[in-house]
Amino acid sequence: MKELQELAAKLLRDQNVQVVIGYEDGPAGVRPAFITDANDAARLIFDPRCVHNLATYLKPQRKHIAKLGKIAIVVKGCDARAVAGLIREQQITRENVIVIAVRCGGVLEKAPAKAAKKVELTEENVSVRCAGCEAREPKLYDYIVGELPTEPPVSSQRAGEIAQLEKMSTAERRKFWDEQFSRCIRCDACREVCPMCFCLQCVALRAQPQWIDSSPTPAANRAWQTMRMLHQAGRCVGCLECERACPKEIPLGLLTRYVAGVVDQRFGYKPCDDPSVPAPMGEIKTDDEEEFIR
Amino acid sequence: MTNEFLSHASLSSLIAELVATGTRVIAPVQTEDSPDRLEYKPVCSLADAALAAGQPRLSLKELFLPSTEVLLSYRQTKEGVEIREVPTQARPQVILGALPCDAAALEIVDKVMSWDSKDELWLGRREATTIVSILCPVEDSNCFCTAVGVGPDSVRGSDVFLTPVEGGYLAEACTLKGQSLLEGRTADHADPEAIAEAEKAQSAARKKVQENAPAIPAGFSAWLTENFGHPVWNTMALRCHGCGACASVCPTCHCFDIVDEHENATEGVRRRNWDSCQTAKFTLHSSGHNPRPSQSERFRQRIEHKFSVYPRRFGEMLCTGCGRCSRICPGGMNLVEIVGGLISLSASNSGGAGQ
Amino acid sequence: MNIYQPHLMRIAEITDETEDTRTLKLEFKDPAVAESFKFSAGQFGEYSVFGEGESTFCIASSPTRKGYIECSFKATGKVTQALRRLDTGDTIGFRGPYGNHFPIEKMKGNSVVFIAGGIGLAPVRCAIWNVLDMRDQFKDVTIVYGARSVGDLVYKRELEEWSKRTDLKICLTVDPGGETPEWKGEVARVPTAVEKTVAYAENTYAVICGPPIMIKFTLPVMDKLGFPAEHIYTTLENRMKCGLGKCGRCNIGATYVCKDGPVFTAAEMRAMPQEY
Amino acid sequence: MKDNACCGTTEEWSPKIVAFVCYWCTYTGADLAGTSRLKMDPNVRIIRLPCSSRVNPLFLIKALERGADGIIVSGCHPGDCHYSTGNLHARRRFAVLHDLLGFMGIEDGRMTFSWVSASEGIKWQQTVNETIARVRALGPIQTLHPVGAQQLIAEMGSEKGDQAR
Repeated sequence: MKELQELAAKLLRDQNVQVVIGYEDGPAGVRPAFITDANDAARLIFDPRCVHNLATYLKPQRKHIAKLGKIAIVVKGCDARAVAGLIREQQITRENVIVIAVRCGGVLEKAPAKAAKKVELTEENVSVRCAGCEAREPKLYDYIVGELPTEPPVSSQRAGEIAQLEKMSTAERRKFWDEQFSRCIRCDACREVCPMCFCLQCVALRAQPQWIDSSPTPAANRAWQTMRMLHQAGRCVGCLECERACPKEIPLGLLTRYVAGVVDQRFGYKPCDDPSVPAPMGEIKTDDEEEFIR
Repeated sequence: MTNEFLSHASLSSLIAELVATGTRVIAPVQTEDSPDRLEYKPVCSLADAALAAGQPRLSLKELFLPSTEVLLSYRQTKEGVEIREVPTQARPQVILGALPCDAAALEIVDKVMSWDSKDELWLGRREATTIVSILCPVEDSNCFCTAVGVGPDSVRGSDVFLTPVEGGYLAEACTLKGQSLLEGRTADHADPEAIAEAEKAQSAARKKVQENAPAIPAGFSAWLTENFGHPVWNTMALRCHGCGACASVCPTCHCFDIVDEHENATEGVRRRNWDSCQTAKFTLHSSGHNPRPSQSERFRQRIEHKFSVYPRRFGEMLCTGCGRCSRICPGGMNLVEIVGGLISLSASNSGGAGQ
Repeated sequence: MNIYQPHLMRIAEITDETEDTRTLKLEFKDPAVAESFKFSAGQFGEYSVFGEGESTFCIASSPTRKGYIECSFKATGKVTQALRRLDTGDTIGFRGPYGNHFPIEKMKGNSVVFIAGGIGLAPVRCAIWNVLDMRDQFKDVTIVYGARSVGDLVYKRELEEWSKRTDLKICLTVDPGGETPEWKGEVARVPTAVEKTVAYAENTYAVICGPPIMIKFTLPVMDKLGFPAEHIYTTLENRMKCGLGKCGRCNIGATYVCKDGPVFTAAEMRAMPQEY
Repeated sequence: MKDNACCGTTEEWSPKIVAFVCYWCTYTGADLAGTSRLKMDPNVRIIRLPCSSRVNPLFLIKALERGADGIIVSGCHPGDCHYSTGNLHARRRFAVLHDLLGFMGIEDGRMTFSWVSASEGIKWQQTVNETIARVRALGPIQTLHPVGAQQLIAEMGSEKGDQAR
């Protein structure tokens, strides 16, 4: 922690960057911090409560942050993948951002509602994304801080969810998703918090032609979520920000995790923090599996 | 109004009779997946309701301003267009166990829905609804209802206000609607012990919220108006994602969009949907110009609307201090902190800098 | 009838003003509505193409001309492009009139200067005809109208008609480079033309509409000419949905363009936050 | 698509299938099937596109949303694409779409992805007839759209209308 704070202070003092985006203790739990003054660097923290993917703040839409100047950003492994994704898709340039990686021992599934200071990761509260994480020590960084903590426990709560859904009949799955999507109010929070939803004009906002109705009707909700998942195939880094932000608690993580599985299994691509690895949906192979083609 | 005693049994039979006669009864209920999470939902009996068990995740807004509703339907014919209007009369309903902040919100939004021209869709539903509120157990440190002139024991917007006491509730009929709901259900006079118990609970709840935030000073709205150009707006919203989740869960955010949707080549509907000032498209002109181009301006709009624009026009703040926005915010924005910060800024430079 | 319910109107006539600007003459389908419909110069309405949505623009015809209304629009968005696809005899929806209006009553007995740029002539035209139809109740009338090029001038027939009238002074201008060999008007930007044409006289009112940039540079000229800010009227537009002060998107600070506007004095504009 | 609303019973119902096909191979193949007078059920509406990679997944989502009971996407065989690799790009996209739609509860039988070359009139005939048979067996798709505006308004204010959106 001290190492991180000192590094941030130094970067700001030397004017290498104008803002360090990290985590701090807020009035109700951990939250993103924007440190612009070296004297405030002591506010920075990193622990398992730091669930947020800060890479979202690097999206081109975040004009009010870009205005501050050059950014240094604190990333866990999963966030580093999002930074790599933004570089890969030419949304940001590598030189324009200072990446401060932290070695990560896993994070919570949900930020605790009450301002608990210390948490132990358990099978019940650990994020499902941490299971088998290969990026606990990110490779994309300008600076890396911290000791590598022990491996986190594996989520017992959510690990089997996808298999469970796959076991259902198609009609049951249809019913399951119809129920989930019936709650959607199309507030688009899922898109806005997603680091990889960086389109300057989302297809769902286009009116000519209007592919996806803007009203939260069952049909439009389903079309929107289907489309977003397709666009996220090979992009999604699995940070689960969308699920966390959803005011209606739709389990969007089930979809992102499922699609990530499909992309891995079919094209051998896992989200990674190496920007030079090409995006799978832009790639082709002559020998892709085509068992679904009749 | 006098406080009267309403026993559990009496309330229970009231609910049963209402349900039997076709009145929809809405109350906070525990969700299937977690007993800590509550939602306002239709119930069949008092036993289904979780009264004063905490704050439902979403407010009552959706019952009066649905996230999407049809305004009219149209059909293209050879002669032109036929339009059919939606009826504005609504089904009678009783909301049991509404939190005071949610009830007050309805009365506040009534003002914008009925000034100048009347929004019959909202008002029709309001008319058909009787609201039975209950003393709020106070959720957590994000609550600040007392700071905005509401309170855990506030009767604003309520037809009946309940305070749990031994064996039942102390019921206060706040309106004629409430009086007729309670007619013949209550023991005429509550005994002094029950009244003392209720008063104690009310002041304890009030004290609990007051500790979270001081009351917003009278000059705050004017300060906000004067300091529209203050540099603080540029830095305060940095962590805001512009997702609008705050507006979705807010009991008083009422902005909407009107869109047409085809159903097929000749028929379709015009709908009204929730909208949020936190999104870029909210104010985007078709020319591409956007008067609020970045999150700083959009965030300012939300705060200004709640604490300056609305008070100037309608005489009260567009906020009931429920704290839902702070709880939902994926970026950790906190309204108690934001408003507190602005208030201390206004105290330190009440001259109106930065215009 | 709920407040979001439109009246049905029939497109009686279509006039193409420029390549992308079109004027529709609209008649109420319901004779009772046609009979009772009243509005004032400067007010606006919500025009809808069923299945596409609603769009906001001012009523471009004069309240003195009964039985119909006209609107002029540029095909830029979903609704305006759909409006453009419609033909004479087709049906559209109309809600209105909404908002405040130009203070024609207050202007009576005084001189009026009308200044417009591009399609900004639409709301001004409404006021011009209103004044011209009661010409004897006003002193001098001056019109300054400019566009980027000759092709961008709207209401050409009426410009011609006004040019022939002797009871008003008119200056037509196009931006440098926008003129054609046949062009007989001025070649100058609107603020310059205003400076040349308009003279301040005691108790003169001005109505200015046009692109924000034109207004921005014309206001200092008006200052210089001696117009008090309270005598200069202009209109603002913002994205609107309801037009009734409910949907919450057209406000500039505490000012609701749909209710407090769209007509504002230059003094009012100056007092507003610069968020438009 | 208007007539979908009146397809109340299974006797009257006949599957409606939308086919998105590539201009260079499948469309020509379908043409060949036609000129060869191969017998096909008339349930397929063909939409011709320059390449299978031009098929935006939104086309398929929209078709299913608005009442198509099944969809066909077909293009040139891998290696034969007029634009060299368009169909390989399409294949990746459709692989994900196929799996995702299945995961979201759309029956596999409603989606036919195939390669039909310009000379494969018979394969087109089979593709069409097999798809129709599969969709017939599955029955009409449970559409979410249309809501039935007139009906919806009639229900507003009634109990049923509480759930109507």
